[in-house]
Amino acid sequence: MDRHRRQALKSGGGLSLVALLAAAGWIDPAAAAPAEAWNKAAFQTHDMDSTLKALGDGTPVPSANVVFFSTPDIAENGAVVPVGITSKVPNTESIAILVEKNPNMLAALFEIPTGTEPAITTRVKMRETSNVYALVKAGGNYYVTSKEIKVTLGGCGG
Amino acid sequence: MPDPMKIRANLVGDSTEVKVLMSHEMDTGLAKDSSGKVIPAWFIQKVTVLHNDQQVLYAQWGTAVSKNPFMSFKFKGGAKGDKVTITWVDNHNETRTDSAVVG
Amino acid sequence: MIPRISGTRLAGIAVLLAGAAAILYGCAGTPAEDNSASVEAQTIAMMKESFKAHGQAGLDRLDQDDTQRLCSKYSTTPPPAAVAKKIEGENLAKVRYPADGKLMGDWKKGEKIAQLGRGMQFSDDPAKPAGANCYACHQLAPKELSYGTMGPSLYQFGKKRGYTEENRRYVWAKVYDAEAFSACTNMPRFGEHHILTDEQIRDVVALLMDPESPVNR
Amino acid sequence: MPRKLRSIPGAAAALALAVITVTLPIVSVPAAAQESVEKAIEQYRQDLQGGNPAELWEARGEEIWNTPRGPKHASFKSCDLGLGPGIVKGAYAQLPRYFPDAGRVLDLESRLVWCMVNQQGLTHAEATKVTFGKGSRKRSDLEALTAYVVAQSDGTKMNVSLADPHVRDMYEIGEKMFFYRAGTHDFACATCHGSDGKRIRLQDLPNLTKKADAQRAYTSWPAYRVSQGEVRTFQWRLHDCLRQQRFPDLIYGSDASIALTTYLAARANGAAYAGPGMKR
Repeated sequence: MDRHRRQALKSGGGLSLVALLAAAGWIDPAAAAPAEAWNKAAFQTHDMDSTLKALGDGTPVPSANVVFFSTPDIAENGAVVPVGITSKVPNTESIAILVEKNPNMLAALFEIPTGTEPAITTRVKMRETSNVYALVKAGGNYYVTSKEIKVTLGGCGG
Repeated sequence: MPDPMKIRANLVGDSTEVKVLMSHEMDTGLAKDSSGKVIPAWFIQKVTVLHNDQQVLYAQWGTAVSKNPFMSFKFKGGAKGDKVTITWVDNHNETRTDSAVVG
Repeated sequence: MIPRISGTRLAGIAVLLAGAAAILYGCAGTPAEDNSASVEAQTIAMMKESFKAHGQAGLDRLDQDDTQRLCSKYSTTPPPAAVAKKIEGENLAKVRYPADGKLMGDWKKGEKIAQLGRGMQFSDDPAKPAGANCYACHQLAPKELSYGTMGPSLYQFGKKRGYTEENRRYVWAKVYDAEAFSACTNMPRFGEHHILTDEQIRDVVALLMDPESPVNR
Repeated sequence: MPRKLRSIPGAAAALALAVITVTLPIVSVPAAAQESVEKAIEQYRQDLQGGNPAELWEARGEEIWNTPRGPKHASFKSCDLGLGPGIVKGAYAQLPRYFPDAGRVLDLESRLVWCMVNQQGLTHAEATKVTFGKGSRKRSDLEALTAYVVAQSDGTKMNVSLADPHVRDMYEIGEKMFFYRAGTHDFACATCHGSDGKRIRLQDLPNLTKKADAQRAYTSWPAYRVSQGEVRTFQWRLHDCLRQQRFPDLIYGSDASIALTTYLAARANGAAYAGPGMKR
């Protein structure tokens, strides 16, 4: 994601380029927006080191300012595991969810512009009991916390 | 044509809380169908949220986001009647855009 | 449907009349019992029309044996002593021990059988071995947190009861036909109903009775 | 320490510190561990609230409801669920009921099929082609319609009348069926749902012979099943319970399915309907 570009777009009296183009009737603002990048390399990694490398390198610092909320210790079903992450690190730019034992470690990456609260909730799949990492990028540095979520076998097992 | 999203945008204090449900298979590409054939990966990769015309969130997703994805977050500001517009694009380049009015 | 339902009502009235007559003539059977029998007959008839055979599950699965028929009456209350004795006696007579006398197999395989919930459903491949799904109802090895509570905890079963030949024979028979020991139990009759093979029952016995099994550690 | 993190000592060390393992107190007393497992599962269920994908089904169901379809080009606006043609508000809370036009006691799903066949001109086979859907490739209109209709009874008190003798008969047959043990495993519905405070694996089993449990259970179906990513209806619930009971295949909308539904729905009378729910 090209943060510089987005910040450049935001300058100029709060009207983005997209909005200007839209106002001119050139494009549909919503359709134009997702032309942003999808970091293919980051979604194909199998361990933390290469995920970090693909995300732009850096060594994460464990931080008590990155906090899980509404995230269970045990998931009744691995197909849907609720995860909530909030960051109290100033100038948080992005929040990523990584599941250590999934086939690909990176589950989701949320880019947080100024004015958006650095807190998101979503639901991810977990193949098995695993550590889940909350990785925050702020001011070019990485901060991390983790928790283990157990995945149980439920129901009649049939 | 993909199904519409279900978007809720509500003022909570001085922030707008956005909750969205999307209709999508989010196939990992690892599962097999009943005949043993691999079901190819099919998943939402990009999600953009606009408040009126200002981007308030951009998400990149992999196959580990659950089927029929749910996401919630808050952005500062927003007023009743403002528009929240969400667009997703999947790896087949299918896309869907829906809007909700802040309530 | 309509004819049968109106038939039901008519039958109900007929039963009431018959019951009244029975009382007059001092015969056995109360109207309530007769009505219950009539509802039972209608239930069975309706079920036969409402299910279809699928895979290994044919309509004959709806036919009850003596134990099933009697126990359908005692789902929430225990059966009277005489009924219980009859059921247990009939089932004890059905218990077969392995010809070679070998009661213990491999607890590791037993653990897999205890975990597996598939088997005998119309959706299951009949060529694949069925599981016993012990964990659905019992606690066994302590590391498995996802266990049910329909049956008693079997954690340290062998350790507590003693690793004796007598106990191994009891476990074999209990898994083979639980109705032989506790009439109208919720536990399936794994041997009597050919859910598990002798080989598999051996492995389950080992899971409970092998000192090395995690159940006994 | 995860093995794959060892390659870069810096990152690995940092992460080792970061791993705040929230392990459960699995000590020598399994009961204590079990208590925290139960708490954790409760936490999981709570964390899932607030965004039920069943809403996606409701939206699709509403569209189907209002769209003319079939050879007769009729919408469900002429479909009478018991409170008058096209009225959905509160209708589910009074089903099953006897429908004189059909000459049968019907639950919601069999009534929807009846309307498709008799008012829209579909054949029974067409109407029931997909009863239980599988993803966006094989969708069930019946599941979407059901989600839409039941949501319009959210908060309405269950009120299944047994005054009609047809309904009373079905209730009695349903009750018998509930206790009917058969099949390779000797199971009846009551095997799993006839005693208090029991679990299968980690799932609490409602004792459906007790009013409070029966109310809580019935009013939370249909539900979005997270394990399947689908909305499942009460017909599905019965069909899949009976499959696991090792019974043969319960026919969709069959009399036995409606009898059992009548028994369970009437036992929920007095409780506010609260679906569609969200379940494991």
